[in-house]
Amino acid sequence: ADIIVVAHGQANDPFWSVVKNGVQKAGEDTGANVEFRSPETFDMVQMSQLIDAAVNQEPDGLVVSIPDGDALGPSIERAVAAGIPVISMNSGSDVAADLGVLLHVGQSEYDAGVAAGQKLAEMGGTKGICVNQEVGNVALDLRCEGFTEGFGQEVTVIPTQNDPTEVESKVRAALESDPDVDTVLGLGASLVGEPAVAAVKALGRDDVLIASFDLSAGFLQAVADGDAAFAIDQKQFLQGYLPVAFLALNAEYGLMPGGNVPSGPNLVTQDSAAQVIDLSAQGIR
Amino acid sequence: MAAETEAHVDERIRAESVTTKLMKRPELGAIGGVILVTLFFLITADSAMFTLSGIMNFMTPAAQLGILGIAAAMLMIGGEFDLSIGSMVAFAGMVFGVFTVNMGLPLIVAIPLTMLFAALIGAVNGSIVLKTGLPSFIVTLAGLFILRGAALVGLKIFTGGSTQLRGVRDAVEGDWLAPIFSGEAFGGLFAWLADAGLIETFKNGTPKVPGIPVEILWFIALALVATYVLLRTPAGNWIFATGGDSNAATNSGVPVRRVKISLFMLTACAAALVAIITVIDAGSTDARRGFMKEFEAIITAVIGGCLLTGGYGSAIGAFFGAIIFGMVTIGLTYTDFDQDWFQIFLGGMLLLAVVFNNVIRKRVTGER
Amino acid sequence: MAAETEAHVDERIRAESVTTKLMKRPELGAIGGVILVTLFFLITADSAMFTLSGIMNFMTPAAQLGILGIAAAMLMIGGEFDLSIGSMVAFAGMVFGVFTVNMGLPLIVAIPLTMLFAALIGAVNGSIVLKTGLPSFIVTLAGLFILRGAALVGLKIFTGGSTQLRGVRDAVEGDWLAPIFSGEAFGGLFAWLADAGLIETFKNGTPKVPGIPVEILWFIALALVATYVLLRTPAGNWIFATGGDSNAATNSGVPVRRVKISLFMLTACAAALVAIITVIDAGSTDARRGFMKEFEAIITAVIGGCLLTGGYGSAIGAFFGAIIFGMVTIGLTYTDFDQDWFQIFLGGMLLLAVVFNNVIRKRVTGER
Amino acid sequence: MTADSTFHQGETAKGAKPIIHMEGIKKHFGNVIALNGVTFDVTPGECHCLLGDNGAGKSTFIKTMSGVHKPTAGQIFFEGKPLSFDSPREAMEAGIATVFQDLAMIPLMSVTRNFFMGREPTKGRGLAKRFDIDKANEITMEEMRRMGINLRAPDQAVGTLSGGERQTVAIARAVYFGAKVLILDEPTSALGVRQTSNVLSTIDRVRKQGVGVVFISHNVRHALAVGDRFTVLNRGQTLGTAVRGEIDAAELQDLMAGGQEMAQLEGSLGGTI
Amino acid sequence: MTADSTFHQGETAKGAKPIIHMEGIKKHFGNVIALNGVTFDVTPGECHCLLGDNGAGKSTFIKTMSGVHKPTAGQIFFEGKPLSFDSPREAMEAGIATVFQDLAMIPLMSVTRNFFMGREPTKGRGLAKRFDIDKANEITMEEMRRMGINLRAPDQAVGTLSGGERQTVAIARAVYFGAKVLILDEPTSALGVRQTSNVLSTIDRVRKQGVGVVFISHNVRHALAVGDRFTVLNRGQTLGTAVRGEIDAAELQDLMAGGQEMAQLEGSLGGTI
Ligand SMILES: Nc1ncnc2c1ncn2[C@@H]1O[C@H](COP(=O)(O)OP(=O)(O)OP(=O)(O)O)[C@@H](O)[C@H]1O
Ligand SMILES: Nc1ncnc2c1ncn2[C@@H]1O[C@H](COP(=O)(O)OP(=O)(O)OP(=O)(O)O)[C@@H](O)[C@H]1O
Ligand SMILES: [Mg+2]
Ligand SMILES: [Mg+2]
Repeated sequence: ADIIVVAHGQANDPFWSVVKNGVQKAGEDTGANVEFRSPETFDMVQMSQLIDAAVNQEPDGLVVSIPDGDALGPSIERAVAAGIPVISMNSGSDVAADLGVLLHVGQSEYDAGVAAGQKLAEMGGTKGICVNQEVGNVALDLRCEGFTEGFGQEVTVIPTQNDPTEVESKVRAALESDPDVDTVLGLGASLVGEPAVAAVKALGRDDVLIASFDLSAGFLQAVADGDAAFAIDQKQFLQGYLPVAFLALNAEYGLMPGGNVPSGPNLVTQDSAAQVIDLSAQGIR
Repeated sequence: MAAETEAHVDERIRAESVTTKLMKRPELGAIGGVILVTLFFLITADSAMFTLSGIMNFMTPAAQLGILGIAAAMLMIGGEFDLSIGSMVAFAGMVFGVFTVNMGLPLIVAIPLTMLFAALIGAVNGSIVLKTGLPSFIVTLAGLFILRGAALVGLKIFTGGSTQLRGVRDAVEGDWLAPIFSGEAFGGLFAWLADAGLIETFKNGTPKVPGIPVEILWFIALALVATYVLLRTPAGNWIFATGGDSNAATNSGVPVRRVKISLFMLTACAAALVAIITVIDAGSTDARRGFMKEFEAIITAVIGGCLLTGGYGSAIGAFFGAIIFGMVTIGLTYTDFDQDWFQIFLGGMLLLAVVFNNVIRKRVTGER
Repeated sequence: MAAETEAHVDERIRAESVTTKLMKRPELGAIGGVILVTLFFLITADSAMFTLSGIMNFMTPAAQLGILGIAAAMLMIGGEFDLSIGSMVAFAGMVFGVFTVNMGLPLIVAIPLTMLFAALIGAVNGSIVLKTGLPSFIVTLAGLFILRGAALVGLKIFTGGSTQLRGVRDAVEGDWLAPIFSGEAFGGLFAWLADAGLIETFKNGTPKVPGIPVEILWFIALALVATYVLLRTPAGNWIFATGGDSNAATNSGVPVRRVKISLFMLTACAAALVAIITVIDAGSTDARRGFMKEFEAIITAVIGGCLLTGGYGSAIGAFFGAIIFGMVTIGLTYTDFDQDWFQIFLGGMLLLAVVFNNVIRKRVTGER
Repeated sequence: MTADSTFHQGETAKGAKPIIHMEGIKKHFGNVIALNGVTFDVTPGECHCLLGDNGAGKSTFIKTMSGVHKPTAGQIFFEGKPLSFDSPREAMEAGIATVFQDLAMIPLMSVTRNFFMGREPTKGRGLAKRFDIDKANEITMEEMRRMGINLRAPDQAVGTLSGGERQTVAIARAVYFGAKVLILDEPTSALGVRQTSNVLSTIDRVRKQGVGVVFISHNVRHALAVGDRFTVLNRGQTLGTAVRGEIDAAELQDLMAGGQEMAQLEGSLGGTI
Repeated sequence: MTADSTFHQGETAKGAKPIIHMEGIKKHFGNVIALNGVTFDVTPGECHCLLGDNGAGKSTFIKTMSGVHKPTAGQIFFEGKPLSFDSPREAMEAGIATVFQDLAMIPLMSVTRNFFMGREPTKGRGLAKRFDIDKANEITMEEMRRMGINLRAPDQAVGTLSGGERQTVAIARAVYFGAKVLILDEPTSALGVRQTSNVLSTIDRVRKQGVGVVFISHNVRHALAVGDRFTVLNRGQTLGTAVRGEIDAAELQDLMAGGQEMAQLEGSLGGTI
């Protein structure tokens, strides 16, 4: 079976490289011929063109992430109209059914943010910052919104660029200029989580709660060592693996589960961190 | 009366073939790259790439990029850069979205207003460059940040906190101007062709390609108009002169200020046009639209033979440059190469295409 | 013998103050912007920004950017661009990580090898530019994509599937060369100052700032060396001449090819240096390191007064340019402004700083 | 410094009304004083030569006359009215055409496009109004031939022309467009003997048509061949103005050298250079 | 075309051994034939003038001599050995210094930096080896003074110099570095009378020191004042070579005009221009 995956994250993004690994593993396991594609940057217009390109090749199944239902809708509907089975993953649970998508595998970004916020509030956080390395990326913005909601206290969004050094300096700046801030939520583990840990260490503060979306071996180590509170894992390997496996089964036997599959959220805390590190280093979690 | 040299055929000039004459034109230099890239994908890519729908598929991003690229090329020929066009796509998209969704204006009002907004900002960019004498690179770089930030702030204000504004498609539905700025043109023709079995259809009988995406028509029209202006009008002569040496141009009576400001307005309006087309098509806009497009536009112009120093280049070159870029970025997804290798291929293909242009032209014209 | 004009004081020259003479130097133009930005933040930002630790905090990213920016400035003065330096940071980081972690080489071998790798790629860039006569913009753009892709592919190969390579800190622990490329220098001095109560300490008595981050020292050293080379050596003269008019320079006997290739090697090595420093500091490297740094480096050089057309600029200017850029990006976090406005402020402050530089210089020197 | 009776400060030729009159022009560049009070005029139908040593300020002066520089001090009268040109375009529209010493040409552009830069002939009207390239090519080739240069093709890039060919393009352009005043800054410096004699006879021709000509040259013989009046600049100031016939080559050459001694050469130059 | 008995094809002066000998040089640019077989040599201590109409190919020819262009066909002998310069730097190192018609200067750089571009004097050794700016400034000011230009400051940008000042910098530089052959492409075109006479006497001086000089000019009188031999190019080909004393100004001028008629001017030019 030929299965094409079109995602909005880049192959060199640590998060998405895990999804891609899941896709490849599923391809190996099921014998399907899989391809993973993504636009150069977070670009909905280009992504819809990539979906069109995939539809033109008439694959036996199509997997897409849907961060913007309006922008990608027509292309997905075209795929559905062309009789291609489509599964959505990662983002888009809210619009998937309307577009004719068979099922969705993933977590709601907003809900995950809420869960993280509640947990951090529970752990004693009173004033937070949400460090967003890609402002305008709707999925990331939703995480911060959810966090604000779940945390229930004052939250400031700190926009940064894709540079760990800059993130570290900005987190330091935010903590120094407002000593009341005691909670840091990062939207990416290696890009924000790890520098945030370094920043807090450099400031010599041990009262700051640090949590981060997604996993990286370095951040998990910090969680294991007690330097960080927890990581929010959505097990994105499954988001790559399951849809491909479902579609391969569908192509061969016409089998398809009857409903959405929630892959997360799942909080990795100090107790569970150690066992995840190795898997993370191999690009599986 | 001065003694005139008699006009006669010059013995110091060798015969020149038609091919040579053609290849000497910068307009045609970039065509070599298009041919090379096409050949490459004919061999390596899935055959779906060169079906009608495949061609429309890579021409659509090429057209969107090309509209920016042609405007950027004209500005570069005029000796300046505009790094703010990518952010302008996001900003103009936000403005247009607010006009249509929040204020409910019909397109006949919303589009000219959006264009006016963009042109104004372009004129401000140009005036600052001329007034301060700073390089346009740094001035429009500030524009890049400011407009991107303004798009974000604007979206948050008008959506009440989100960075994405939805519902444009519903808002413009049924507007008589919408077909000119969105969707596909010549739908009737394509339906007829499908009925006649001349083009591919889906199983349900509708044609796979419902028409030509309007951006492709805009793209071709802009390339033709820009080429005409550059080569056949006084304004074109002024643009080349301004970019070639703005001092000499001023001294020869070219209205350099007017030329530069008009060009900045042109690039801003091109960005607004792309914003309008993509916003209507997508039905939504967000704060990251047009991200990095300023660089891709410059890349397009340079692939098409524009000099960064100004005074040389062509619109048709940028046209082919956009097609090369579009074909390479979309085309690689039709091949079996692993996505990890995507950037390596992209870089390699771009370099190859440009080197090939160059080699061909030098071989044919005997330059150097 | 030719009749010599007698040497005498010229009546056609007015007296010039020392300030005027100083401000005429491009090296000092950018200092006005630094002062302006400092004043702005002294007023608006939290006082923590200008404590010792606050200064180190914004100087660290400024230094990393500045190392690239100074190299980019020298290349720009020489008339070329290198868009591949950002990707080179990722690529060199990957190479360095593989040398230290996978192959277990000591730093004394790993660092020169990494530099060699980078220099080789820089030389290849330069040779392609010279050989094909294509603009360096397009050649190094290909490099941007290729190196970024190569970093990704390399990381996946050497880590067995992940895009992050870890364990560098453990691998270099105890290496005698490590303190030169990572951590803080003058730790003893700072500890002594803390003991003496001259600098802030934590409750446990250790100084808040354990020393000067080494990248700041590298940054300052590079600025000094680059300025010396540009202004006081024959090579500096060649760089200015090459960028000013490479034809005239060749005709006057300047080894233009050698100059350009050396400069490309320099930028690549500067990127490798940043890669080594950040990789040791972070203990890991990933495929997105150095993203967009090529543009920031060019921005830095342009803020510092380099002309995009080449032949004019200074290393000290790029030094101040990097400080301005670093201060503005980090500084806004210290203020109370709504962070959504970040990009608007960044753009506005950059423009202001550069315009201010210009106004001051014109006012003082009476230019135009 | 030779100051003999034939030299008067800023005297107007035979009382005719000047087209352009410059009064006490000063120009500073930063701390450099390039012009320090120069008075000059040109009347219709005369050729007024502006002479002087290198760096005397001749080019700076004619640049203020043609709208490139704004004078630091001093006044410009055009046809009797005080006026200040804001740009070269305005000066051009008033009927002043200039051949600058650096020629003001764009190397990458073709001869025709340079020739008509800023004043393109058009055909058609409304939206179809366009640059009439055929006519422009024809005029260019024709005007160049009149100057003694037979171009290979009108679309050759100016950057690949020889020094003299390039200078001829600039002269032919200025002559073609020079309506009231024609300013020539060392127009014959790169020209061959044939082209030089063409330019000198062209000056003579346009002068007879009532155009006022300002002619800068370092060649005493060229100046004496066509000049009606001679103004000498020295170190940013006027040394004086002489009328044709009242001054001879040797005197003029002494003035142009700024009063300093010249190297002795073998007799073959016969006094003038 | 005047072909009289005093004209011989490519004759060497008095049998002396030429420093540089160019044989049958051809040069094409795309479809343009700039040189079509030119033979030329220069011996130590002579000034060999290269004359000809605009566009005859003089500049192209000396550019092949100084390593800028590679000839399409033909051979170059340097001190008797066949040789081909790969770059101007190689020609320079062999002892050939050139003043190009476009001067080869960087407008944004100072006079001193332009003067020493590519051959900077240094002081110190090893890592401390550096550009000796003070010495360079001193030499520059001194050499410019010798040519009759009193610079305001050695750090003035060349782009702000007057045309003649700039040309003088190029000449002074070439004279300073010209070891065996000095090539001057229209060096006096923008110079004042005083500077011109300085340049002509400088040519005389270096010639007496045994340097071979190649001198291009459109001024018959300048050529006759310093030239030992005169080679005339026409439309890319040699018309012939004459030796000093065997040819007079009027004959030479006719040859330089390429055999075409010249415009008639009033008698004041006295035959030569
Ligand atoms: N932009 C400028 N900045 C500083 N000095 C300048 C500038 N332009 C001209 N000068 C100086 O002003 C003086 C006059 O220059 P100008 O070009 O008018 O001389 P000129 O009489 O035309 O000389 P030439 O015969 O050599 O062309 C020169 O000494 C020159 O160095
Ligand atoms: N790069 C080039 N491409 C095309 N044609 C060229 C090029 N360089 C020179 N030519 C042509 O070759 C011919 C000879 O030019 P060259 O500059 O050698 O003339 P010249 O004898 O020095 O003339 P002048 O006395 O005007 O300086 C000219 O007709 C010119 O147009
Ligand atoms: Mg002058
Ligand atoms: Mg010449």
